[in-house]
Amino acid sequence: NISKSVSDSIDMNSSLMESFRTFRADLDAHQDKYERLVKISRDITIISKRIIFNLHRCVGSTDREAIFEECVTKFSSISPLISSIQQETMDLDPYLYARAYTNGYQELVEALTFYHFLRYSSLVSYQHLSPFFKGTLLIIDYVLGVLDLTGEMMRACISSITAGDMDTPLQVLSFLSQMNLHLQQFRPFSHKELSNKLRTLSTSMLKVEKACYSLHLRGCSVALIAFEDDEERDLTDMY
Amino acid sequence: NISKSVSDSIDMNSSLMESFRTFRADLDAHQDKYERLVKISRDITIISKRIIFNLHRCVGSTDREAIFEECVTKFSSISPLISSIQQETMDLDPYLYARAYTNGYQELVEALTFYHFLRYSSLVSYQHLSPFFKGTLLIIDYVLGVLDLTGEMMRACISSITAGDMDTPLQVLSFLSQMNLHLQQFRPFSHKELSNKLRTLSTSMLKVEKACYSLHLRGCSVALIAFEDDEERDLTDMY
Amino acid sequence: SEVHDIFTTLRSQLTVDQEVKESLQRLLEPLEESVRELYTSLQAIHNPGKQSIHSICEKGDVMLLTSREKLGALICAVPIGRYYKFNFMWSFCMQRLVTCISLIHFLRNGTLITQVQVSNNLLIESDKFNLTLEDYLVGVLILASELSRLTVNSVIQGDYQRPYDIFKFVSELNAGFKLLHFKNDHLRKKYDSLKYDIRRIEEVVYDLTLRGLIPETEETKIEETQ
Amino acid sequence: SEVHDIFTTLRSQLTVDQEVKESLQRLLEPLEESVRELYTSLQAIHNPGKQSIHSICEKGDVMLLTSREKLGALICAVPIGRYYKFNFMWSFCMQRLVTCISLIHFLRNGTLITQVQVSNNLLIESDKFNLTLEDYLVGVLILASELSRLTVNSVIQGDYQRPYDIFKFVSELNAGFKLLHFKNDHLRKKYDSLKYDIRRIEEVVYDLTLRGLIPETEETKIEETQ
Amino acid sequence: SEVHDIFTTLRSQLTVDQEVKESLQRLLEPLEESVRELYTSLQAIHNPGKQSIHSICEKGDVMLLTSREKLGALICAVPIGRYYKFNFMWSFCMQRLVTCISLIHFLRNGTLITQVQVSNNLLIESDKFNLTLEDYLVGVLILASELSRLTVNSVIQGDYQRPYDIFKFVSELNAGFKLLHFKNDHLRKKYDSLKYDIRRIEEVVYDLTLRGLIPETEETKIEETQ
Amino acid sequence: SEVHDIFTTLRSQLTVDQEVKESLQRLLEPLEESVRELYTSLQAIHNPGKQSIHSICEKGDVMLLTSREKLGALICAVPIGRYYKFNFMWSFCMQRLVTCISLIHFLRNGTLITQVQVSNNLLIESDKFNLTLEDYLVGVLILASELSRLTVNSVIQGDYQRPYDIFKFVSELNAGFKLLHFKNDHLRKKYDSLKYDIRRIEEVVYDLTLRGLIPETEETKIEETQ
Amino acid sequence: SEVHDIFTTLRSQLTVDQEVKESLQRLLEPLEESVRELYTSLQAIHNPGKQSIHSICEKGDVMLLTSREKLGALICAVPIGRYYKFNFMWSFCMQRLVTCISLIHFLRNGTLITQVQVSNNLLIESDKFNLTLEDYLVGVLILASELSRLTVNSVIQGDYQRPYDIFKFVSELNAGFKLLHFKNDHLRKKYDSLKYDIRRIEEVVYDLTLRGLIPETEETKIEETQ
Amino acid sequence: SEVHDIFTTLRSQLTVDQEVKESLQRLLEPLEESVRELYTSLQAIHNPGKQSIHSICEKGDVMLLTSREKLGALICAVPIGRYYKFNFMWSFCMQRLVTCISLIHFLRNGTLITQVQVSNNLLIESDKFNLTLEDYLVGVLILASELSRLTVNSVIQGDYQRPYDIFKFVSELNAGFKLLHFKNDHLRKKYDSLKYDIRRIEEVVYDLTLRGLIPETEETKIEETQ
Ligand SMILES: [Mn+2]
Ligand SMILES: [Mn+2]
Repeated sequence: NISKSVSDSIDMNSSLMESFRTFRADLDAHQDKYERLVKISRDITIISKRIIFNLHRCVGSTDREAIFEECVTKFSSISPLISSIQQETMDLDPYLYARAYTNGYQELVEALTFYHFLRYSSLVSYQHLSPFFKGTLLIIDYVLGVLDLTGEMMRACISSITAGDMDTPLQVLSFLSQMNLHLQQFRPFSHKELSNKLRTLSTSMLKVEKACYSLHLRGCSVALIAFEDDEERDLTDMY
Repeated sequence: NISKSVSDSIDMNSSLMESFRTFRADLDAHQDKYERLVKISRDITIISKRIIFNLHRCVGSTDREAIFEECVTKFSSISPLISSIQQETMDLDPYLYARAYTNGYQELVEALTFYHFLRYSSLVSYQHLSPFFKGTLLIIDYVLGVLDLTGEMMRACISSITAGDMDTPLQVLSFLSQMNLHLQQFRPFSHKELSNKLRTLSTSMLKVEKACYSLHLRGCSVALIAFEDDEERDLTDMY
Repeated sequence: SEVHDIFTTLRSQLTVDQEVKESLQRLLEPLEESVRELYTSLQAIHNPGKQSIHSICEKGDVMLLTSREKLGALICAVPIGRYYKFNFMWSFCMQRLVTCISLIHFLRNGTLITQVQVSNNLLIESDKFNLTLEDYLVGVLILASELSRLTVNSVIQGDYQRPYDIFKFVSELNAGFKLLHFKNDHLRKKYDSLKYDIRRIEEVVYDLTLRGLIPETEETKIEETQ
Repeated sequence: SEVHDIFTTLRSQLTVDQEVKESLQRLLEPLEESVRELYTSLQAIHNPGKQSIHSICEKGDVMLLTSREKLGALICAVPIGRYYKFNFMWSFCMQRLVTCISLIHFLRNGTLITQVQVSNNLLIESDKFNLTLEDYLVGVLILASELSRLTVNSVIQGDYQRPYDIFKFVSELNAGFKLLHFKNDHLRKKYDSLKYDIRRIEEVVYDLTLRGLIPETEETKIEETQ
Repeated sequence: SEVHDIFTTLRSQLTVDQEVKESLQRLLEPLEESVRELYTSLQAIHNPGKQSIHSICEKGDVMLLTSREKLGALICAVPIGRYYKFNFMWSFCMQRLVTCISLIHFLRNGTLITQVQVSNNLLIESDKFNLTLEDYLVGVLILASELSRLTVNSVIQGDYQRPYDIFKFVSELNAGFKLLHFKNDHLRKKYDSLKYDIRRIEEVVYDLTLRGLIPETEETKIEETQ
Repeated sequence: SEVHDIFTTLRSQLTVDQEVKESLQRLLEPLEESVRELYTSLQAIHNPGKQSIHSICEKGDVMLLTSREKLGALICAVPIGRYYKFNFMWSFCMQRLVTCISLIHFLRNGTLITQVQVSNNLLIESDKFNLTLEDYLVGVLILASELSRLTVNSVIQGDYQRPYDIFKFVSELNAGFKLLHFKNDHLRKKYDSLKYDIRRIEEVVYDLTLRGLIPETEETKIEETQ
Repeated sequence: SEVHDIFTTLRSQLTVDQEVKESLQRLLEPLEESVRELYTSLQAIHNPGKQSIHSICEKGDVMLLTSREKLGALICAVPIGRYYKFNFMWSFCMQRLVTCISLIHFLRNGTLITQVQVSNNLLIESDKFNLTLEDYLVGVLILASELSRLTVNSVIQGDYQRPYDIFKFVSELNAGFKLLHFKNDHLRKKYDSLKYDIRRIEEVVYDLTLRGLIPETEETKIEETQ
Repeated sequence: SEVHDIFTTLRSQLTVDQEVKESLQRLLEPLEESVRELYTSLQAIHNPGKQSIHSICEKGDVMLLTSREKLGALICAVPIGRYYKFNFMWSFCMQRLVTCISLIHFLRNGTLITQVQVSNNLLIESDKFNLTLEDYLVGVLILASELSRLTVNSVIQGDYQRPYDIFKFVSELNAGFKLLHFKNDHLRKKYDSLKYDIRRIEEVVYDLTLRGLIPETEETKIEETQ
């Protein structure tokens, strides 16, 4: 039987087989590293998500500082995870394993920028965030994280109106409209995740506009009251 | 400002707030456990996949036993992972976290049944596998794993022909056609994953039939040779 | 053959599962019917006509008897230790029940009924059947949505007190929900809508304040509701 | 404003990326063109007419000069440390190159060219550009597919030796691949097709054996090919 | 051959079927055209300008003459006993007709036209063609949607009475629909939109009530509704 | 109110409709079960083991008794004149029945069973229930698919006559279908699969012819078909 | 060989075609870039900050110079008689241009710019290149969407006149579109969005009317529109 | 109003466009019918029975008369300068015509008919209507597919010469297509199928060669092809 005799004659110690054994080791090592990075990424995601929920408690709260301090502690608990990623990917092309931890990084960028926005009313730049990531943060992950931030800003805008905070909504409107104008110009870059998130940004933008619209109209009811002229009263103390 | 005064008057230590604090703890604990189980499941998946690749080396190999022994060692390395799952889910409704580790379990069932099929030419039953899973294996995961097994059987069937093994293909054909007849009757159960895998089984079945068909025809070429009658020779030693 | 035996066993096991599911489905339908009727009858709060809120609640109590009975039958049929295999089937129903029971409770007491109280009300024995936390929370979020609509309709009916009570109550609920961490799931989506509900309520309260339509003893009343 | 500055910076960075990508694309096109021509010219082995396999290989060598040059231009343009950001762009091209180079190598030497040899052949400097293992392996699997087709065409052309050589070679390749663990990806799918390729080759060899069309010195020749 | 004969018979059967369908399609097109025109002309209620609602309805009556005639031609062509084989074709058209007819009826009488009255209006002979219950209900749900939009536009035009009338009518419709129990289908989805329509109407009535823009005799009227 | 009365009437109408549908559904389920069993048992032709084709057909006959009975019960429940309102429910089931009956018929007689014969076999009284042309044709197309698979399995079992018989039969079927002209619909899509089935059968016949595995009297037989 | 000659001819034909397409693509990219910038700069109307609408329009005029120039270059490259072979390439771009030009026109004059005026504005010579009717209509529908959003943002900026102007204009547009009859295509889908846009504008006008925020001369103006 | 006038003009434009399209559609249908019949009648080559290939071709010639006439009527109706606006409508039809005409031509002459010859055959005046290069190429690729199937059926019918002729012809076609360079489009996808067709043909020729079923003068013939 020719098949049998050929397969029996294969030298399992040939240089060809040796190189395939090396390939096996390489492929396995790659896969193992990828798995380890995915696990770290999932850990980062879950902590970041919780930080974001905590931060929403700031809206209308009298004790913002306590919440911020709590967040700072949680952020520092993420630091060792980033160190692990840094060690795993050290001296490697940063794009080689980027897909393994992009989810975690985006969520973390979202948490960090949201924290910064609520505490300092400003957007933290890529350059400022980069050290926290020990240089492992890609620009695209920063952009995607900031796009997620706009969703949280929108939520904060809606809540703040209810909480009697009349400044935050207009601040968010101004921030979002600037970001929107800039980000929408990113469109030509063909990147599926980016396009999806840009679409969500447009929706958030419209929600914030609608909220500011009714906030504005409520002020204008003064005019209506005057018009109705049966309920004249001094409304100045209402604001 | 009424909003402000209402939100300020909220008692953060009311029983309502207390119960929400309990809810938070419960939700977080649930999520954390789920994450731990997902990680274990991913570990099981990767080891099982590698075992399956190793097992394919049996086809046409002269040293099947060595491969089997290697697999047995790898299987025992999975045992502690199953213990972890067992401990995490002990005293809980088995369906509560089943979704977290179904992928890993299906892959492991696939590996175990494939090992058993190659070594003992038989299908190992749910009852026989269950102890290895320390009672944590759901029937549906067994069924889904066995469906994946049929794909590996098909691959083994194709390879074995080349390797000059003339028995395995017909054995696989017989196994698969029995399994197919039985499994296709599961169709009415509306279960998306099950339906998808049943469709794949049909495809595998057709591939195995095609392989056995050409194996049969090659035998029949004898007739052709006779028909051509210019190349009469004793072909008995060819088998 | 061996394969035949294995699959025959499997099939009979899966068939049993299927039959359990079907029998649960059959028991679920009358429960759904009764919950729908209960829910519909409570909707009368939005347009009560000559009925009082009080009598609508009492009618709700009576209808709850039926739901409780139908639920009891369902609970009996759930196999022990496999609650989570089937609970997606009645999840929607349980959420609606939570909404109805917590609505009646709020209209009477102005407070939030607890998860345990709902379970007791429904006579749920926790060993084989339970009201999941998710269903309780979703039910409560739907309550907030109903109350948001109720503020508008209260004003139409000339009741200027209820909007204040609801605002106070939903504000506290909101503070509670803010403590929680969600995943990107159904619950989170429902929770997002709470922001809009509370904003609508606050707008109504604002409109009333602006027009001096605050009930006289407002400060005191808010105190009392708590 | 601050936001303006941040986004202006981001946009210019992303624009640079985009421009790098476009310039790589422009350099890639002539490479693809030359690889396609190389591949097409090697296809002549299936239907060589009056050309000898030897001359087809030589023609391939000449065409490789162009590919090597176009690849060189591309390599120059790849930014250091960002190889894996763009390598999906030329992945297909590299696989084809591996197939072509390893085909010529096999036809001449009957052996598998190594990953390093291919890199050297293509003058790839490994610090900023490299032939990934995946692309090498996929290229080799496509080689097996070509060889499978070649067994059939060899017989049509009356060459009964080559099928045996190919069978021997692909069997060893197969043994090598069997050592590897794949994920459920493109590579795995290609690897699955190897089973069919080798089966077809084996069938041809079987057909020849059955008809006594084994070249006389078969045992020896197989020995030699290795 | 035998098979040939079988298929020759089948061919003529198939041809007949297709011709029936095509002839129905040809008769449907002018009907659709006329219904579209009717619907468009009724849209004027949202922005009537110098037209009165009264004259818009009268114009609708005239256009209905055409629709009735086109429908008559279609009815003649439907083969007896196979109404349900084709009715999916004109379902959309019938729903629109119900909306138009019931809208005119509501604007004139403030009441709901019945399924039988619509059938009579359209001169439908029930033995071979009928207005299905589903189409009637969908048509009425679209009516509610139109009326919801009309409340907003009435206020713009300074008419504060119509929103109250619509509020009363749609509240009754809503109570009516709650008597029905839809399985998960097309109708249920349409029915869900009723919830939004009614909330919109409530908001308008809220706005008017809050501002004391209640029509003089409104107190009594609301009383009656309940 | 008036609206209330209208909807009370509609409710009873709707309830009747839904009950009819549910009762049909209840009667359909055992029919589906029996057809599934029949179909599965006929699948044994592909791997008959120790059974003869003859005995598989006989077993099919017995199982058909059950299907026929279950179908009879369903037919009784279909309301007169509304067959086409519900027939989408059992369309799949009827197609499968056509496949099973025509498969048994072909295995015994080598010919195509007609639509009328299938109806008679199933005891369908055509005034209120009928086998639609579409279902008959789809059933026949599935038969062609089964036969295509059977050619391969016949060869595995060493039966070289059956592939030729199937080749002859499906060629005639194909010619028959070409007489029909489908618009772009479900049937057309199914019909496309016939092209693949016939190519597969041609390949098997090719393999057999090439190897001289022509059944003795085949020469004559092929002559006759054409 | 003969076949070889045929394909050599075809190759040169194909190459010419592809080169035309590529050269159009190269000319299209800067046009797209300029239109995107134009569009983005006009978006400032929604949040003008310290800019006046007037200055935003003037900035738009300047940017249009670039677009017009880039379009001119593209037009020159379109081969005569094959406009419709390629126009799908710049369809999106033309729609955006229509939106931008008609937006500036509306903000200045309060009227709809005609298809011919847009063509003239863009210096399109109609013999080899034209603005298709579809692109004009889609561009106008996108304008309606932008204006709908603008009503909301106008109110935020305290401008209560613009919403009324937009209401009047879009109502007329809506009436205009009702004169057209679209088959089921891309345009029809876009047209459906107009319904939502107009409802949104109506809501804003409703809010303003209710609050007495009617611009002084509004009474007369609304009168005239109708 | 002004807007009204603009849309009245647009309406008439739109109507003209739609009427042109509909009239083309009406003229296309009989053409499609005749092409379908032509194609079906040529299918007889796969299973010719007592017909000769020669007579099948002659029958095809007769049927082409009808197609040519129907195409002539269509061509007359295409508006000048807007060919490419509508040509997607008859693209499928033209491809099929190319396949039929080139099949007859190959069966008679063994060569490839040119694009110009097909145009002449169809009496296409190139100024307003033309056979696009894409449609010609797709038609030729479908021809290759038909020929691939024909090799199998030729062997079944005992004709061992035709497979060699087809092998020679399709090899040349394949070499021809390799001269072309398709961008990623519809054509490329079709072209991929050519690879499978040629492999199938190679397998048949392999089977014949292996069994010595080479037609007598084959040696020489193969020589010439290369
Ligand atoms: Mn987020
Ligand atoms: Mn597997």
